[in-house]
Amino acid sequence: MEIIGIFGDLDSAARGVEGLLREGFTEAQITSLSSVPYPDGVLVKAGQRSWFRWLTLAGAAAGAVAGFTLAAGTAWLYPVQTGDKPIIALYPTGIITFEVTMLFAIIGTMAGMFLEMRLPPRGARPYDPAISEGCIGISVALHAGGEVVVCGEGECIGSIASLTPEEQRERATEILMKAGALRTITEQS
Amino acid sequence: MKRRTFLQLGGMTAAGAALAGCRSGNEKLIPYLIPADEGVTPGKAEYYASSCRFCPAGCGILVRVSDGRAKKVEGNPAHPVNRGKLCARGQAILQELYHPDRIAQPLKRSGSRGSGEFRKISWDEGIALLTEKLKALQQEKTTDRLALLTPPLSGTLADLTDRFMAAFGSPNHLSFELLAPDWLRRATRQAFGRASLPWYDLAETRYLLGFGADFVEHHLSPVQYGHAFGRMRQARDTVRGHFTYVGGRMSLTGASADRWLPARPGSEGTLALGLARLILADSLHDEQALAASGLQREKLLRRLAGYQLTRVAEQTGLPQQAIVEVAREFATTRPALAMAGEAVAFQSNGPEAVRAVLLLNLLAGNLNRPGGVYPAGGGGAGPENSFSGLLSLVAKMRADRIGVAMIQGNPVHAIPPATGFQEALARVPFIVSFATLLDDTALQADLILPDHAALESWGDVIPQGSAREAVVGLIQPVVTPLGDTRQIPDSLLATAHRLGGGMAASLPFQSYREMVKGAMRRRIAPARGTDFETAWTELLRQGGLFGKIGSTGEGFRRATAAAWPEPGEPRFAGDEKEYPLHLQVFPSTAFYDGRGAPLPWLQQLPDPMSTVVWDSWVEINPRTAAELGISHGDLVEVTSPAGSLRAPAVIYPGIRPDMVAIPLGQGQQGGGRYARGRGANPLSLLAMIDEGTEPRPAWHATRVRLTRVSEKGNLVTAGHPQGSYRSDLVGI
Amino acid sequence: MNKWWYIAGVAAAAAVVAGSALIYSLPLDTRDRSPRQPLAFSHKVHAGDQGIHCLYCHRHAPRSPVAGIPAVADCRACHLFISADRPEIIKLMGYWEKKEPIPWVRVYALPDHVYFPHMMHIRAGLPCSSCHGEVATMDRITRSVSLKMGWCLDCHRQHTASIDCWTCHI
Amino acid sequence: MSDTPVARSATQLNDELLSSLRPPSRRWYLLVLFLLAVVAWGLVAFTWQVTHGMYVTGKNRPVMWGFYITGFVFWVGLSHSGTMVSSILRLSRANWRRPILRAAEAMTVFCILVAGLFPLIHLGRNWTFFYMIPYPNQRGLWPNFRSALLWDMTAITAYIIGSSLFLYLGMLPDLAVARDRSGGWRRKLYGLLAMGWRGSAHEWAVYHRASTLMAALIIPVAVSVHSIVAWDFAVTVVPGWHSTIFPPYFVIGAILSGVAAVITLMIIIRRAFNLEAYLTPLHFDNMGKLLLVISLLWSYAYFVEVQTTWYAHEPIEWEVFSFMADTYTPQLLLMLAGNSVVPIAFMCFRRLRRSISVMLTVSLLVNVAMFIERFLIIVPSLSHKNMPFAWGSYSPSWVEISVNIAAVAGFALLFVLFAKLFPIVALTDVRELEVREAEVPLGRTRLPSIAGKE
Amino acid sequence: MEKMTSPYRWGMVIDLDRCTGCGACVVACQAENNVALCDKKEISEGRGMQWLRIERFWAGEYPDVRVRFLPVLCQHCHDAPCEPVCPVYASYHNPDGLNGQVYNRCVGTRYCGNNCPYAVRVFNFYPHTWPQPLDSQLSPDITVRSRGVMEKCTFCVQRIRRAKEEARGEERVIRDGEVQPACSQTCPSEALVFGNLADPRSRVSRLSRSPRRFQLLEHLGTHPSVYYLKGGGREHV
Repeated sequence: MEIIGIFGDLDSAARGVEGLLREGFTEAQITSLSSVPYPDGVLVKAGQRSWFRWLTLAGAAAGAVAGFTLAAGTAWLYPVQTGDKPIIALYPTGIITFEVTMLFAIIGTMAGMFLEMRLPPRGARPYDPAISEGCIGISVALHAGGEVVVCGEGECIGSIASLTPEEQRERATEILMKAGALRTITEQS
Repeated sequence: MKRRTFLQLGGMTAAGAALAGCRSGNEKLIPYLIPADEGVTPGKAEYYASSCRFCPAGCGILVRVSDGRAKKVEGNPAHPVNRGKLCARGQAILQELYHPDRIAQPLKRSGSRGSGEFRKISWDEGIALLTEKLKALQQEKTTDRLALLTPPLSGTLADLTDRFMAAFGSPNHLSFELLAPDWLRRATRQAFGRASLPWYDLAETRYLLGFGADFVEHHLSPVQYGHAFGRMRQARDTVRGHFTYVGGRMSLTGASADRWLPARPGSEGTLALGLARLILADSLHDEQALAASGLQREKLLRRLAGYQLTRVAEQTGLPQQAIVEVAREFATTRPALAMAGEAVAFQSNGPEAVRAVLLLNLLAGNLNRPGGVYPAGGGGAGPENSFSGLLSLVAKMRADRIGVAMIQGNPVHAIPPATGFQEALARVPFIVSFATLLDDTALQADLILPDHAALESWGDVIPQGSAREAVVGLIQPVVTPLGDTRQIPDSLLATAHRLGGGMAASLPFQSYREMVKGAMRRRIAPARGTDFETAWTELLRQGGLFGKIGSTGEGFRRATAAAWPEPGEPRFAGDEKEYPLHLQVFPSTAFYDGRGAPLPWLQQLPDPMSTVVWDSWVEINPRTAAELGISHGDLVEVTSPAGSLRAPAVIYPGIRPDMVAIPLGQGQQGGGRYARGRGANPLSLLAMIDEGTEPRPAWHATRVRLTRVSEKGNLVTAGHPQGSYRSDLVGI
Repeated sequence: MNKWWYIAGVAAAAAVVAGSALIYSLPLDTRDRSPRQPLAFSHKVHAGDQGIHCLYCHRHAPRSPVAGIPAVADCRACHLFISADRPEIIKLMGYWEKKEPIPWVRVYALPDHVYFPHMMHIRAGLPCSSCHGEVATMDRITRSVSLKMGWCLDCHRQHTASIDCWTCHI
Repeated sequence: MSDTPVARSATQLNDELLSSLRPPSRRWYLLVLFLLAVVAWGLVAFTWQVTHGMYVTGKNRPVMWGFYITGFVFWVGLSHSGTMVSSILRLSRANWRRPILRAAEAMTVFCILVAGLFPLIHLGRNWTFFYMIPYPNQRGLWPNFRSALLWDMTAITAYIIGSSLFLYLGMLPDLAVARDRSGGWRRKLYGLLAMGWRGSAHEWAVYHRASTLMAALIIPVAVSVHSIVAWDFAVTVVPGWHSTIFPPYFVIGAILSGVAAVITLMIIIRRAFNLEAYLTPLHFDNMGKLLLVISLLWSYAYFVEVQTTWYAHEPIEWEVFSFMADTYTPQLLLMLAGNSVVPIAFMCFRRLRRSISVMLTVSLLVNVAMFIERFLIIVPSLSHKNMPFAWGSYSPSWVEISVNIAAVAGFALLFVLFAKLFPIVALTDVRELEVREAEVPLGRTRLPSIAGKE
Repeated sequence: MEKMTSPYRWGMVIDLDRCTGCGACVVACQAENNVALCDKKEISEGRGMQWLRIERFWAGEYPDVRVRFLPVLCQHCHDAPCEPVCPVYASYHNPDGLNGQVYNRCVGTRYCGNNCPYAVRVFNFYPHTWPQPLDSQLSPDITVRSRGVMEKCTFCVQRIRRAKEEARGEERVIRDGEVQPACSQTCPSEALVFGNLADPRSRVSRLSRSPRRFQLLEHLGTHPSVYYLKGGGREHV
């Protein structure tokens, strides 16, 4: 269950985030939605570590293999002599290998990026077109709730965790509205 | 156009060709109706030996035949004349056979002469028509009003025509050809006492001194001499034969020379005698050869007193130095050889000049010696001045004393109008042509009895001045005739039989083939009396009768009676002021005297010297061109006392500044789609010069004037005009 | 909504498959593999039942690039006596009377740019059936092989025959 | 909607920058129709060539390549604009790049698409082009990867895909915005392409890393593509072609024409979508500087090329150059003026750099000159190859000219359609800039509200 | 493909001292290889189809003019520049050391034509036809090239193939002089000599060792199979 507060300006949005944190929500639960990127920390702290570049590397590796196989393999399967050049010639093979490597690396990057962004999403997610108009959304991923203490992502949710999602939602809404949210949207579920 | 369709079995591939397109669906597979004869395998080529009759050289050919079609003409390795080699023209006779515009059946003129309107008729009608005309002559007891024009004939055909004319009772058989070597035959007789063409042992000579003898293009026997030239150059380990060429225009032959002496036109004879004098003066001559022929050095020197170096140099326009060098080289290199060619012979002083050149051979003592001059085998006697024959025939025709003219070849195009031949011919009431294409002569004809192509014909040729030993080449059909045509002798036979009486009696042959066979039987009767049929098949297989038969042992010696050569001042038609330039018309490699022009292969063969294709051209020295403001490819007008023509200009460094040259052969009104209306015929420029005693064919004695018309010469050369001067870039 | 997406996807996939099949088989061969012949000549009867050897009729094969098909006269020679009353034979004789050849429909046609010398293949001891199939069992000749270059190459590779391009293409 | 300043300006920006997506005007339709007509004419010319044979072109022996390959090299060159400009500037964090990114990247894609057509157009048997594609087939033979043409094919394929993805990547957030502000089929389309982008902090973080990486990846591809095009000539033994400096020389030339093209484009877009506020003289000033630098580089390369030949004076090599200089003097002069003299002379002056009209003239001149340069590289060398007897000459036929013109029209058409369909100005980038430059009071001064790194 | 396992390396020696430039070889080649007939326009556009040309060079000024003839045909380079540039292997190297051209494979990039320093490759710019019955002359052994493909001298490979077939039948190798291309077969002065360079005793091998030998554009390192023998200079006896 997710709740989004739509803010008209940066400051109120920031206030909202602080409110939430004070209440006991964790950074991990909170993220900002905006149509322009804000440097990390202006609103929330997104994790610095990202893994999709490994896919670039994987793509490159695959491409290298594919490219080499294409060039060298073809020449080897159809060994037609031309102009005293070796059947599997170094430079041409290298060139083809390079091109295909780069191609696959690029594709890998794109794929990796979307994977890490978890796009396209499964099912509809709460959203507000106003965000495109410069509004800022603060989204809280509510916790299943019910327990006394829940730990994850290094830090622990305190008392909030014991509340039911419904109560959590009310708290969050309250905080966000108090911070100056224009409105809040809740995932219909 | 598919090639595999030709591989389809047997004759009916046309159907296959039509069906087999890239369009889908299965093509047809047409079998023979009856199986092919033994030995013939569909899809495998056979070779048939025959002879080339394109020019008098009479090379032996092998024709590659596949599925009933002639595919390729190659030289016959067994043939002593060309030894398996063949010239460009010989290769191209295939296109004579398969020419798209060939006359497929007899034609009778339906329009006015020259209109080209004819009506197809049957052979019966054709022969009937001819016989009727001839009968008329017989009834009027004016059989001498029949004229027969042919190129020089040899072998059985000559025999047949002689009998025909004799039996009919007409003396008017003219065998004339622009390039016929009559002049040489005569000069040889006068100089060396034997009525025979000379045979030069080029291969073995070490120094060749050519006076306008263009043996690479056409002189006597191009292939035979081309082959010999190659051997003269490089066949011997240590010796490389040297070649000096004398002539105002560097011909294709001259291009292969080591030294070029651009002597003023008409001065070649003087040069020859000048050389002779130098040789004798330094007594570098062959003494006993001189003695043997009953001459003394002093006498000769006295006779040659008029030819001091200074005068010769002045007349020929050559540097003295060069003359002296050549004289020394010629005399000190043994064996050395001097050849005279058309460029010399067709001057006003031609005959004397030629004899003067032959005299050099005598001084060099190379008569009947290896690397020297021998009498050519076979050939034997022949016309020595058919030109005068031509003129007298023209006179007769003018006087309406010719009623029927039967013409082989294309004289209307290949005889200079200045002789008056064309308009005289126009007065002849009935003209029969045997042309295979609607050539200029056929266009004038009233009746056309189309000849076979060479590759469809029977016959035999005795090569003229092509070999030392006598050779009889056989011509046999290699494919079934394409159209409803007949070869000339068969037409004549048919006519004779139809005329009946004495004619039929004198020519009692069913077919020309039978006649040829009979002649061959007589020839080899002394050799082997055994079973002739097998011998005959053998002869057909090898392409003729080769070997020493008929070649006599006796060689040349000086004819004591011979008049001493005194080449006087050359005379030229046209005033030097008005017509400052000498004109030389030359037979190009491709067209010979014009009979090559209808064949596309020869049309698009770049002329080796000018690299021009599909056209005729005017060769001009760069300096002259610059003076007249003419540049490469401009359209120029050449005017002579006799006429004028227009052709594109070719800047030609290898020609005297006071000369221009134009190739023969183009400028035909007929001759099929490839020749028609292409280029210009330089013969129309030639003027006659009356040389008191007797007429001589002085084709190089005309002066001309040159004017630039426009830059639109539409000249096409295979070679890049500037690139042709950049041999440095390819390092040769 | 989603349904349509699936349909589109399937269609696209099908198109891709079809397309690749197409380009795989390029250039297309539209020739009829078993055309109806002007005469219902049966190889089964001649080569099969009668056991006549191929080269008896296609007699140029050992010597020439083309195997050759018998001339009408050849057919006639035998059938003057053998089952001269059959309708097809009468048709055959009809051709002979009209002096026109039989317009057989070509089954094994190689493109124009391929040189196939029968003699070389016979010299190599290849049975006719390896290219022409079990002719002896066919009433009407049916082409049983693709005659595509790949097919030729495979066989040449197997028999270590030359796979120089110019062996077949000039 | 709230009344905070950021929000308002954001909406304004959206309205202005997405103005190009508004329903097309009659003038737009007329333009498209005109372009379609030209393209159609090109198709007619091409069909004529296919049905008649290569003789309808001006080619011959020895000049077997002509205007088609000239066009090919030229367009490949142009295609360097986007990638180079956008990625170089992206990596160098030049903020003024932002408004032109999209146009440049789109241009890349369309140029390379157009370029890719030429090698196929110039085939003697276009219908057998599939012989050149490596795929399982019944012929039992695959193409020859030792041929530079196969390198071309691979490289161009890679570049087409790469640059398209690059373009798409750049558009992703804008697509989201477009999605949120549009309805009907457009909404569907943008929604599909935006992939449910919400602009969460996480998405942004990943997105930035990805863009930077892509920029880094696409540059070597671009360089390799034009190097390979250069190798088409450099690996031969044709005098005037066989030169080691060709790849860098070509790449520089490519960037030169690319930059010029981007400038032209900027001017056009500026007028077309009246973005005067976002494409300010400052931008042209910067582009001018870039142009100056590249033009200097090009002049250097050309000088090296010619002077080495002149000094070595290898006969045939020099023959080619002198032939070129003699026969194509006006073209040569125009080429030198357009690629070297004029850009260098003009781009030195700030005032000229900031004058739109000057920039337009210069940029157009550069590209004309660049086309000539390609021509002068290809044709004279072939005309005067090693065998002087077989020298020749070449002049393009109406078919070749038509096809080349149609290529220009085709490119323009693609671009016009793209501009109507997608945000042609990099919306988000511009707005990001606005946000960063929004200032806050601090004591007696004002500071950028956000001092973080990009 | 078997790389150079063949007992043959076909080559030619052209003796420029023998060559008279008569043009017999040109016509012979055209007749043998179904080379198209080109009208004047075609040739004027530089689109003539002849596989073998005789280059004529003028040198010097009147009266010291010299003409040099240079028959140029495909040099069948061992290290042929035309081969590797072909994207589809239409131009390739054959085991006998011949420079092959496969017409039906050719897509017509004309890259080989550009990269042939000898400019001996001709391209079918025009669709060529032979008016009947001229087409009867077409040889069934060679493809009639369609428009849009490159073609060139093959050393009359159809003849070589025929000779090979015969030799194979008799289990022997081809004898020296047994097979000749049309050009050298017809050359009156025997300036063109063809044979097997792999056989050191063949005539062509012996000639190719002559001190007069040189190769065309040797500096390009194409290693042609055609050797030229220097023509006689102006030297006198």
